[in-house]
Amino acid sequence: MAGTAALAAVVALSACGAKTNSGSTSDKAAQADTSGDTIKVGLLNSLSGTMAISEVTVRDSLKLAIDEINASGGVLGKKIKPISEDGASDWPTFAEKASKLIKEDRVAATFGCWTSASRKAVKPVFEKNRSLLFYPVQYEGLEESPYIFYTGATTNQQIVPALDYLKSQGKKKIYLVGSDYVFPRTANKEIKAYAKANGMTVLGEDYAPLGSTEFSTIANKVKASKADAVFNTLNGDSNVAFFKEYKSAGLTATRMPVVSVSIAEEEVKSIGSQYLAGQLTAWNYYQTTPGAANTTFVKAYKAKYGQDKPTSDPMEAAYTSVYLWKAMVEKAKSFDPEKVKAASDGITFEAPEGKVTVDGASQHIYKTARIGKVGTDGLIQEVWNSGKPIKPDPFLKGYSWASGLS
Amino acid sequence: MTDPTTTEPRTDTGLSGLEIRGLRVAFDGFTAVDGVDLDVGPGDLRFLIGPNGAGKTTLVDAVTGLVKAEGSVRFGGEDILGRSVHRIARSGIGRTFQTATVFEELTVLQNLDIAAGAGRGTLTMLRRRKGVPESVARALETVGLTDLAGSLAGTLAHGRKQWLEIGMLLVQDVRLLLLDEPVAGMSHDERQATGELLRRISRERTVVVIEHDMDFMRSFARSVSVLHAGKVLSEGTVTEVQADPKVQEVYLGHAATEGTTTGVPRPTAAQEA
Amino acid sequence: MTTTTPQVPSVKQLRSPKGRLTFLRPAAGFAAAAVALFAVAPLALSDFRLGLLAKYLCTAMVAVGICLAWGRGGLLTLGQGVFFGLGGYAMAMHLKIADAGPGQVPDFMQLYGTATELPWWWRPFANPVFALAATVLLPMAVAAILGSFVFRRRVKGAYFAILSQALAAAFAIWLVGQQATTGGTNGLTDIQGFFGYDLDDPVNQRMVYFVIATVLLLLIALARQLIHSRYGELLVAVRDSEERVRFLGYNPANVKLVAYVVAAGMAGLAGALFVPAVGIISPALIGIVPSIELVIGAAVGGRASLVGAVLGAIAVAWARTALSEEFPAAWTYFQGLLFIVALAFLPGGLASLVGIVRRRRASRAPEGEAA
Amino acid sequence: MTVILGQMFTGVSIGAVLLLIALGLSLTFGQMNVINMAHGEFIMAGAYTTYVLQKSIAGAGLSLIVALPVAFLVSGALGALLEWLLIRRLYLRPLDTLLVTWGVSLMLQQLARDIFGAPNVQTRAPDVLTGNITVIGGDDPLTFASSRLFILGLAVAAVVALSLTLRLTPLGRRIRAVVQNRDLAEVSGISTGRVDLTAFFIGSGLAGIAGVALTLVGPIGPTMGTNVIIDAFLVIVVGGIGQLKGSVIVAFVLGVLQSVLEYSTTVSVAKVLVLVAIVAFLQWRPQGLYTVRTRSLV
Repeated sequence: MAGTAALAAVVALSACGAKTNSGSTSDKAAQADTSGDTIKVGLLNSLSGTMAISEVTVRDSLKLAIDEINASGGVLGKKIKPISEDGASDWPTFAEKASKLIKEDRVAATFGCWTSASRKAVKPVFEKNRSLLFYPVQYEGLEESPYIFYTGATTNQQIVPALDYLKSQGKKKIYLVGSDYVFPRTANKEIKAYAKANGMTVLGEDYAPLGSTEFSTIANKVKASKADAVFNTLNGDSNVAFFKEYKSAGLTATRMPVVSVSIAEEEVKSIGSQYLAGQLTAWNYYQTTPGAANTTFVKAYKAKYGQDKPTSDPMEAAYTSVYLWKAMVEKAKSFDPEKVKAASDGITFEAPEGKVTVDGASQHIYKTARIGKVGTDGLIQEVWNSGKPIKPDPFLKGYSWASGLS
Repeated sequence: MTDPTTTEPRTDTGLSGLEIRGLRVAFDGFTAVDGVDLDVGPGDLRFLIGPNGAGKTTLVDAVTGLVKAEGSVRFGGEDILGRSVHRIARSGIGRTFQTATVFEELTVLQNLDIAAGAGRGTLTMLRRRKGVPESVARALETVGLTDLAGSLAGTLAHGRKQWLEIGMLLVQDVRLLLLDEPVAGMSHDERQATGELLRRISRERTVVVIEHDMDFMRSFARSVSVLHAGKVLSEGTVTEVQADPKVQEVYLGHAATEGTTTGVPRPTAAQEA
Repeated sequence: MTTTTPQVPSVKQLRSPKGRLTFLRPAAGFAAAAVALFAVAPLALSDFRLGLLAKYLCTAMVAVGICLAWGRGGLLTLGQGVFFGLGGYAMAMHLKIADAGPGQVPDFMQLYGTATELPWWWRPFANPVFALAATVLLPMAVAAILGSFVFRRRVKGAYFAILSQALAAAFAIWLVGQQATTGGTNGLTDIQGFFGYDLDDPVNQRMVYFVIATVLLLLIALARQLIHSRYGELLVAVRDSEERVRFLGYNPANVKLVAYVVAAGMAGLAGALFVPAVGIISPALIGIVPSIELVIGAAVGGRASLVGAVLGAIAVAWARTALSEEFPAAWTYFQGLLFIVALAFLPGGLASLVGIVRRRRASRAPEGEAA
Repeated sequence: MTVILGQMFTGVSIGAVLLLIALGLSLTFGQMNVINMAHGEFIMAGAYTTYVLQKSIAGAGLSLIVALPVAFLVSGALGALLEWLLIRRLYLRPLDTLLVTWGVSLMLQQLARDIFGAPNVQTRAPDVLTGNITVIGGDDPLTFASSRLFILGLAVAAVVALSLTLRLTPLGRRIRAVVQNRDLAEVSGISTGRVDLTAFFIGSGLAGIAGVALTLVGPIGPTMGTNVIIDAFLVIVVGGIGQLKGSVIVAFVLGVLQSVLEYSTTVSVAKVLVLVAIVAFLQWRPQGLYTVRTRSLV
């Protein structure tokens, strides 16, 4: 016994590597496997657990893009071989699977993650191994990882335009409802700063635990507040319960509209237009967004996965991310992450949401903000857009009211 | 069983008697023990008899702290009623149950060692048992289980489990043993052996036995209390009690007409010698 | 029976029932485990797989405690996630403070909170000695407080199980709610260093693995000592018949409390070492589901057998990784099936298979050592 | 004032939902002492039954009415199957039952995901059940949600039906006999195996009915059962195992407590406080609100 301990101590001491702050971290970035006539990429999504609801559609959309690219000759002459891993709605599992994709499968890039928590969990993994992650979901901003490309909206492309829209509609008193996690809490902090600077009042702020499905009290509170509008950052299952309760409380879209930033076509389908008709959403893409690129995308998606399957913003952003990566690789003429990064600035793509451009400095993309209204047919129709793609500003440096936020 | 002469008399503890006054136990509206007064003298071998539901087991439960009761129970001069079960046990009262409850997944030796150890300190507890403590070895011999010390208690035959339980009370060093039907299911020879064992034990300790077996009672009881409907009906030597017309009426009369039956019939456990 | 004469020499036999062999067998087992952990695994596995093994070994540490408290003590420990989390957070808080550097607050606090200085309850964790002690003592203290109430009030069986789960749920929800000071759902992520050693460096990752393997062996040795001590025998007695033990003059509440507190300490230590191995601790590791998963490994392997519980925990964690890599869409079927088959049809866990095989061999060769 | 009354109603309606999801457990857990973690998935099965029926039955109201008995049968059959295949092997091993049924729950969730897809599905509620009823008019009207009133009615009806069944029918007598003394019931000629099966069928069937009711207020998806299962167990544990009246009282007390705390603090804090209150309560009364006093050892 004592022998074992002593042996272990010796082994441990003799095996010590670099100290922190010594500046000499090992230079063993995992090399992507570029031999063979295929190139592997990782798809990292929750296929089980609470988040599977949303993330499975993203995985499907990624596969569609990969199939299309392979059908038209692949990337740099190599067919893309997707390796799908289940993050199981569990953040440490995401980290484990990201490691596996990079180190074992030696993928050239990884696409996926949905919640901010899963992104935060994998961020160090990608940074340490110098491998690329394409993250396709709108998020709370305040982040710029050198090894992540953010193809969803940051706050100034989604939340700020939604607030601008509310302000232009004369909605001065707002109520904030969100799930208890990073995105809603951070988003609401930004909303409060915006409100303060723009003469709006925040009447209340409520959070429900993720997955919570009991909203009668929150509906009562919202009703009692007599707000002009509700800003909704709830996620997943909670939205269903919230809107059913909202309608039961006698609240309507005409009297007190709800602006949601996590309700896309897929969610509308699962909640029902019975409860949602007339409510507002803020995104960069809807299934109804005009343009040839979108028509092709919607048609291809439905052909592959079923006529009743809607397309949505995160799905579109995921689809777009694969094409953006392809364009970067082709411009760099290499799968090497550093070269891909260097080539990224200015890459454009005629995406289903319209033309997007990569901003090399922040590794976010220029996107057009769109406010939509849920119709009785379950589709979302655009009621307003920003006119041109908005430059990503994850730290809201261009907004004076946001100076105290980060 | 061992030869009676091999058990050495103990000298460290004096004999203590049990003194019960006005004991009452009630469950939701039903009074199981209804004002019992009972004195068991030091060194007595007292049998508690009575028909089913007379309150015998409940009386023992009350004395050992398992059920809440009113009245007073004094043992060795101390009032013990209301103390928690393990404190009553530590004040020198031990009991067995109708169905033998030994620790089936431990060996005979481990069972006895645990029974011997309530007063052990932390360090002793955290060390392995080395060898066999003196008191355990003595108890093993007294109850005749030395050969089986290494077997799991769960594999013992029924009668031997009962002896193991009695052995556990011996190493626990209790001054009062309360035994609930210790010979139920035993063969004739085993009953005989158990009776002799109890007789030996009662030289140094006070023993109270709940029993249905009248033959057994007649052979070994030093004194008898008859319980009926939660009250003490009669008390005295075997002959006195048997002669009591009240007892004959409710209990023994019935048994007496049948001569030497053994009360309630019970299945006999398979037994190998 | 009545004629049996006492055999005086038998007492002497009891002192060393099977000679010196009983001492050598566990020593050989330990040596084999040490060789497997310190020589075979590091040589045979890639850095990534070795990192995963480190993670599995952490769950095995929890299983050691579960084997003691549940397998030996019969306590339905369904809240081990709480203790795992306490240990993990204690360690991660220290490492985050160390990463931030003197006078700075951890990155997430700057992001989500307005805090420019550490909250008061973070401050003591800046001290490495305090933090290290807290990883074990904090879970033990919580277990002691909780256990002394619960066991004294004789909360048992299903009640204890549901109560533990409620507690795990409450703790996880509370952590999520305190985003500015606990990182909320994200937990504490992006941990860079481990007492001055850069976790980026694969060499240091190996060092962490060796530390974990060493601690696991130490915990197994500790648990083995407890199980084979007089206390261990008493614990089994309490499991099988609590009332009987009480009539022998013991307070079973204290007997159970010791096992519960030791198991909590082991879970805390596991959580603490999980942090440098995986680089994250989050509420997702604490709630009801992870608490059940921690128990399942021990159950599949064999709750009452130390070897069974440890190997079971490693095997279940490994199966989870392997199945989900092989069948990303359908692996939960296999996982569910594994639990059902192992638990419904092999109550003693996989460890009982060894016993079955041994018994079969013994019955085939009755002239052999049939003991 | 209207706020307080409205909040009281909210509390009662939360209680009604709790009661409905816990009611089936009062049989399988309360009476038979089986910790069935797959109970939540039987609720899910009831909800999906409603969804499937709506595809073939036009009117939302009619399909909801039809769904109640059908869901009872579907979930009941699943429960009976589970009892027959697995649980009867495990009656004396509570934690093993918990872990095994947890495995079953994992598999049923995945099955739902494969049949109906990972995203939530949608059911239409009849229009009368999406609005509310005005109790006090005026500027600041007091309204009660009609879906909640429906669930309250359903919960009361289910409790009455269950307690009448247990008290008055031969089946109920047999169930109670088995619960009180399994061996004695067996020698009195009761087939305990069949009674177990029937009790499990009814308990799981009640979960199906709860599933139908939940479609009115919450999501219908593969993980909907896991969201509610622990709350349901807590209601039974706090109420006192095997005590129907205890569960009823506790469900409504917890509902009101939660709604009051939610109103004065936040949902997360309320949830934590309720859980802590439950843990504290069980310290005070470890056997729950109502207990049967016996002289048995355990």
